Amino acid sequence: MSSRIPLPYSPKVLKYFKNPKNLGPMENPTVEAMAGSPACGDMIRLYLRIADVGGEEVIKEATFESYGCAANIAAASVLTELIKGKTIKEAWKISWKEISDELGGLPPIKYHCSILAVGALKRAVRAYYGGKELPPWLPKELTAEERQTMEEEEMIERIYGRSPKMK
Amino acid sequence: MSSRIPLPYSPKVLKYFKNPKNLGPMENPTVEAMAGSPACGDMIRLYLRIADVGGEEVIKEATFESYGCAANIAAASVLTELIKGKTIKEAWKISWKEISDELGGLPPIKYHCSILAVGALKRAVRAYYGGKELPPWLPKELTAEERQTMEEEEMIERIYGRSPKMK
Amino acid sequence: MSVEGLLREHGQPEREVYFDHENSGWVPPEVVEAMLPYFNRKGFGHPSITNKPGWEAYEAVWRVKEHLVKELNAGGPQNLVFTHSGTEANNLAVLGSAIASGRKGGKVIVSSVEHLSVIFPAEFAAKLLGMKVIKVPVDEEGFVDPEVLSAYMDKDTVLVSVQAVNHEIGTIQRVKELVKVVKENNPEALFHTDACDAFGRIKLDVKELGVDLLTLSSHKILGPKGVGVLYVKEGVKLEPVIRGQLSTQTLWPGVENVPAIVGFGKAMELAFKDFSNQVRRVKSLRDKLLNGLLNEVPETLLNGPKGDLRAPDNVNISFLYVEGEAVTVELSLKGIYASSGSACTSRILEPSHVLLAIGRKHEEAHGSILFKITRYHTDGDIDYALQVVPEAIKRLRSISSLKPSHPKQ
Amino acid sequence: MSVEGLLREHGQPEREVYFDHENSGWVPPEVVEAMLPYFNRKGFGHPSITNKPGWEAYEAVWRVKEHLVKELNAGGPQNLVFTHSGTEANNLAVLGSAIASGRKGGKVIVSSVEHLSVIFPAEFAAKLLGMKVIKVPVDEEGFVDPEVLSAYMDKDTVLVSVQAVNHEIGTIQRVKELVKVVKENNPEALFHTDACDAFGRIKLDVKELGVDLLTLSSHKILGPKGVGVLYVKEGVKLEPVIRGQLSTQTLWPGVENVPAIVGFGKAMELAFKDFSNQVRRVKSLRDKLLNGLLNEVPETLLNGPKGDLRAPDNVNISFLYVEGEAVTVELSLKGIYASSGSACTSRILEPSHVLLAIGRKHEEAHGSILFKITRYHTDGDIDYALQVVPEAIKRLRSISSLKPSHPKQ
Ligand SMILES: Cc1ncc(COP(=O)(O)O)c(C=O)c1O
Ligand SMILES: Cc1ncc(COP(=O)(O)O)c(C=O)c1O
Ligand code: FES
Ligand code: FES
Repeated sequence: MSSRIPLPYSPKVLKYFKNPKNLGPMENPTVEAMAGSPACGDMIRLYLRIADVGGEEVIKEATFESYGCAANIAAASVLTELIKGKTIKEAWKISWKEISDELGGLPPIKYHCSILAVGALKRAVRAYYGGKELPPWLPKELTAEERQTMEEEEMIERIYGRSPKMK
Repeated sequence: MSSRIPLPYSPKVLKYFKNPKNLGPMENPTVEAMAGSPACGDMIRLYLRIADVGGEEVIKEATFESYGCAANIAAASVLTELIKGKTIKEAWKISWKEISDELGGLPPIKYHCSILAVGALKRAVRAYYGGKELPPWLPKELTAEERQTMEEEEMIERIYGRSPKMK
Repeated sequence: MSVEGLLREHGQPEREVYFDHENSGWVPPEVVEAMLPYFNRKGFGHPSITNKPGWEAYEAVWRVKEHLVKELNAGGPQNLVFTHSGTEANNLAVLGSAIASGRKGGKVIVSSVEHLSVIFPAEFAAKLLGMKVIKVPVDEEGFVDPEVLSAYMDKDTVLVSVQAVNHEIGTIQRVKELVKVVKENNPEALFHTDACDAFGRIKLDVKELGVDLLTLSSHKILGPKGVGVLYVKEGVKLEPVIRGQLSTQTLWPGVENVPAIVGFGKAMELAFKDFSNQVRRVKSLRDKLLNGLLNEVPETLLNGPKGDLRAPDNVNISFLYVEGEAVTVELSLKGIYASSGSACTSRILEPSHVLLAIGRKHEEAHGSILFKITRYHTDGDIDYALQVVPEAIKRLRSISSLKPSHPKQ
Repeated sequence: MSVEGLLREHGQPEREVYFDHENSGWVPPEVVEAMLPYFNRKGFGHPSITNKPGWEAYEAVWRVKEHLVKELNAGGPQNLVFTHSGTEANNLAVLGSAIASGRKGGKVIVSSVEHLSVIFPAEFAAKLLGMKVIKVPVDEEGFVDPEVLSAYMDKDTVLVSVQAVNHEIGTIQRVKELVKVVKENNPEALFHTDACDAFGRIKLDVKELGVDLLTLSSHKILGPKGVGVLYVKEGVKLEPVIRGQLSTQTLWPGVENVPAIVGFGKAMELAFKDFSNQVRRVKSLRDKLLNGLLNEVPETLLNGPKGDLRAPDNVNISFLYVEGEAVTVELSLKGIYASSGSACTSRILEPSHVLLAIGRKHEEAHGSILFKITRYHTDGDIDYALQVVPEAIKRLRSISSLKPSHPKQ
């Protein structure tokens, strides 16, 4: 095996891993998005149900599926909890670092597991506005999380000559 | 310290070291000789009392002093025991290997401790015949033990620029 | 970062079965018992010092070497070197022979499924000494083909290193044949075999195999950590790779770890007591676990060969659609301790090079789980694993974004 | 060759006092007690594997590093590397920094009284990398003069290694001053200090000393064999000298020897409990033995400095006209265990390079005996030594062919 990483997870990672919230696919989501961390072949899928509440677009429900490590599952659980009830605009501001902090601080090599979750959220939000006019708070350029998510996806294309899908 | 040698001595080395035979200087020996192992600065001194017994030159007494390791002390003890009562001619034939074997087999790096003892004996014998006509069994050329003894003495002269005597 | 809180959150599983002896493991009480006197009752001296505690230490080290000589048919104790780990013994073999060869443009050939403590020193030799490193491919079960190896051999080859048993997928290489091929091509080339995972599992006779160098590791046979062994055939020239004050050995400096060496000796004694029956029992537990998992869990792949060409203690299965680190954590919560070759467990976020070498795709390596069976495992342990593992895979598949049933896949 | 018969011939002395902790030694029961659970009750996993026994192992290693950080003021656990011996840590420091420097014509400066695990790697770096090695002379008490060191410094100097305390003659170097001189001459040059014989004897604060690299060894503080430590200052670049699979560390591959590391932690705790009183007691026993021997035995020489510049645990005396190996054997028969720097104890049949470096003549080194005092020694132990040693010297002088009284000398 390649050299191991020591993983001094905080107790919270284990807590969320044991009992992840908002699990599973959603029937008729408003929007869904996938992000793959090609560096390790992990994938996360995010489903959002968005509703207009007094003129504001609010995330009423959020669920996820993860094909990733314990930290990735915990990060997705934390993310979906955090965004539920938030407006899209508020949800957009959540950074991978907030997720990591909420998890008691991920080991550096596991940052990307949190980045992946946030990347999926940003994609979902962009998908939501797909075709519509972008709100002023939504930058045209990709955010750091989105760029890293894409970079990782591209990396695996280069390394393995294919996308991180099942054969 | 320089790197150590493991010294798996046989029990006999320890036995002779504890109770060396024929110890100490001799009053008015017939002959005496010294050999120094310059490689480690060790010295051995051998004293012989030789008497004519029915036309044969017999070693009546042999004693030694040693400034060497446990193996050297044991070797000298064994050598002096071996030669006592022997004719000079018989004594001449004793090899360092016989001494080593009698000691249960010395570790290779300690061979020279036995060689030194035999070297001293050969010198004593030559000294005994000094000026006299050499008996036919006594070769003019130096034996292996004598050469090695001399080589070691020369080596320390080269290394330390002096003979292995006290300042 | 302390993981005290993590351990608290983890809690104490009701039943525990340790299957991770590949990476590290517990030591039988008899082994600890054998070590104890050497900490402070006898033999705590330096084996090269001429005093009683030193001679006792010398005697203890010597006895274990004599015992090893018998088990390996190694000629004599002078042909054995103690290091502090299998990793160190492999470094001594690979780097030590590369340096001793004195060759600038030499070639080192290793199989592509070697342990990293063989591959990396070979690459280090390349860097330090300008050598060339060749990684010989293996087939889909992990075997090196003698003809393929032969094709890489030439007069520049300084060393060939092919392990006796693969540590991850249990492939038992045909070392004797490989040695023959190497020596036919170039009698000067040395042959090293890393036998860390072979010792105590299959018979090893260095004379019969014809190897020049052979590595063992104490903790791989349930001995204490802190002892590796390199067998060096008489006449084979090695240079030490680290330097310092020698004790009874000339190829690895420093004082011998006597209590650990004594413990290794005891572990060896236990490993070879009633050897063939032990191995038969372990093999039957292996097959029970292996077949049980393949039957009970859908969508799995066995990694490595089946039957007698597989190490008796090795079970390595890829559970598709789940990630291995998550599986090890899930299993740990239920007291089943195993490891994974998933990319998520690796520093470079790449899956096990062994699994890639046998042609496993990235996503097939992702859910690989390795179990090592020991003679201490019981039928009940395997039953427990056969209950816990399928449940764990089920739960994680229910979380997974990738599954055969997935509507969007 | 087995030495069972030798041990039988030796017999069991009625009283035993062990003074050879320089070379190897016994471990206090509390230390063994602390190790025991880690063999098979907890933390026997691999500290980089995500399962409970692995996390327990991680936790154990982490705690000892945190403890070490406090004792050394080392900044953080990430600045500490565990190896399996002080020898290995010294190799990592010297070879590792030489390789990392990437310099072909670089220079490594060591003192001429360094342990061989510093000198030999420096010479190995010279051989492998074309570096130059300078051995700085010392004065007759073993001190490196900062001005002399300064004269050797230049822009090519990659590394300077001067130990904190000499292992044979107890000289406490002025490391802080030496670091200052080195850094003034060449701020890029790294400073390594081998503190194996300083730790637990004098206060060590890496920040205050200003060193970049510092070596420790577990068995030198009555911990188990099998653990060395290298402190690596933040930002200092080293290359690993042996290669393989990493665990929690990146500079020494292989699984951590967790029970031994835990034992080392316990030994450290004991060593620093009531530190100044312990040291004061040891120092008074040292002076009792040292002065006692110098007074009782005629024709002796003290090797190394006196008083506060000497390590509190070190007694090294040359007994003229006798050979040291014979003395250690004679003492052993009476249950006094010590070692010698005599040529007869060395593989190359040359006396201790340390004794030669301080200007001892061959025949002065020949009868040198080293005693190390620990906090477990009692006044009675010293009294016993003061009775046995003079007798032993007397008997061996009576055998010696070289003595002041000798008629022919
Ligand atoms: C095949 C093989 N070689 C070498 C090693 C390294 O042995 P150690 O852990 O004693 O360094 C291992 C252990 O993981 C192994 O499985
Ligand atoms: C000063 C010094 N450095 C290094 C070492 C080597 O330490 P170890 O015995 O742990 O390899 C020693 C031990 O003899 C020593 O005294
Ligand atoms: S998802 Fe692969 S490391 Fe977390
Ligand atoms: S006399 Fe020096 S080694 Fe024997």
